[in-house]
Amino acid sequence: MSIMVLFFSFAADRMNARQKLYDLDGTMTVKEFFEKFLVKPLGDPFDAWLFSVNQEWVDGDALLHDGDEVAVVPPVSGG
Amino acid sequence: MSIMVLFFSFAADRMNARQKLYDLDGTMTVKEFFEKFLVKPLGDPFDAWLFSVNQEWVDGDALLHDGDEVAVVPPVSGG
Amino acid sequence: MDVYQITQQVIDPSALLQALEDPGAGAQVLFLGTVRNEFEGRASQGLFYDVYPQMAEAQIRKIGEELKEEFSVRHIVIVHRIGSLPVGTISVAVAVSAAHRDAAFAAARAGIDRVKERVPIWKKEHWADGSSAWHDDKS
Amino acid sequence: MDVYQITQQVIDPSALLQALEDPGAGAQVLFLGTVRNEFEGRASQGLFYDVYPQMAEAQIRKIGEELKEEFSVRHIVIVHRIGSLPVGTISVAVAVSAAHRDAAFAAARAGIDRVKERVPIWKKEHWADGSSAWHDDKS
Repeated sequence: MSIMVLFFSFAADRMNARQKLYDLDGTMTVKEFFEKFLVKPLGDPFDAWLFSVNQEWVDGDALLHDGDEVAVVPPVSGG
Repeated sequence: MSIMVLFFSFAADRMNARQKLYDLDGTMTVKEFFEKFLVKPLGDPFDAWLFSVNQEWVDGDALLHDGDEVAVVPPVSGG
Repeated sequence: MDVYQITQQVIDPSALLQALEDPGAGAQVLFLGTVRNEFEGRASQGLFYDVYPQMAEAQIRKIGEELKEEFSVRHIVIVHRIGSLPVGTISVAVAVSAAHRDAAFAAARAGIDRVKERVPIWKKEHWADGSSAWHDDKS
Repeated sequence: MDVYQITQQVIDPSALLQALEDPGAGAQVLFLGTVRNEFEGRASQGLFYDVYPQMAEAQIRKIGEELKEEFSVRHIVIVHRIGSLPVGTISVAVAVSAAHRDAAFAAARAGIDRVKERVPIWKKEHWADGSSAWHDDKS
């Protein structure tokens, strides 16, 4: 299965990318995915980020499915 | 001494006047003035009205002076 | 720039917002009161506003000065229109700019509350059936 | 009419207030967020707003629907501008019409609070000294 992961703000800067496609061996949670693929390049631990799946905010135990659009982003600061 | 008394809204309707000059024998309070000259033509008791002297809200024990501009009006309802 | 006005002219929200402009302001709150098509369930075609003009101007200026003392605000606009106004017309505007939104919301809310309590303006309802009556007249 | 929009265009408060018009509305509250000339005491020349566009539009629409359920309001406008905005520019507008002012103030306040909590938009400060930095970036 594969998921498209989007990055914004300084998450995009640290990844040097606005989006990346990841191939996963099997289903996993958002937190498991983060720890396996993202904690190193992003540099800050899980609690420093927000996560959405298919444009809804989720927490770490949300399960990922083939074709999901995931965003891994800093706290929002609009306004 | 004389005072100019202004009426607005249904106070003006009941007085058939927007303003009237009153000659007073001597100094008196707003409440004394109201009871002597206005309770009858206005029809409602003292507590039904608001009073200002020289464009500041006052209560019934404010003293009247020669040349004062007094307003006797219903509760305000702007907005 | 602060604006305190009793007027017979149309209230233009854009002009009021321009008066509030300030490079240090992050938050503007504008309250507009408009004439409704009903009051307590009875259909209305509009309102007539009577005013004690000099006292009303003095009172809105005083309310503005109080808001400046009590809240961290930059600029204040309080404008009340008088005369006969049909349904939908803006009758009153209270607008505030501030660095942050807490102060802007609190000051705008306090502003309109005090206008309604203390500014000598009275409403006569023009009912849809052609009759009319002053608000608060129990006779 | 309700309006929910993420835009790169100038936000025009008059157009937003027109969208709110309703003969049953006696109260309109408009909140405008503008770009400030400083942040935490440091001089700034403006902000760049990054956005996750489809999600941001979905979130502001959802906030509008929540406000309609929770408060007695007639119409709701939520618009957020993105891109590079100089000091003084309107970046966000939340506007509400209602029969009465309690509901209009409460809904407008809840609206901007939720926009700032949940809409995926991020600010980069362009400091007056020429450097720039994302908000909340502690690295």
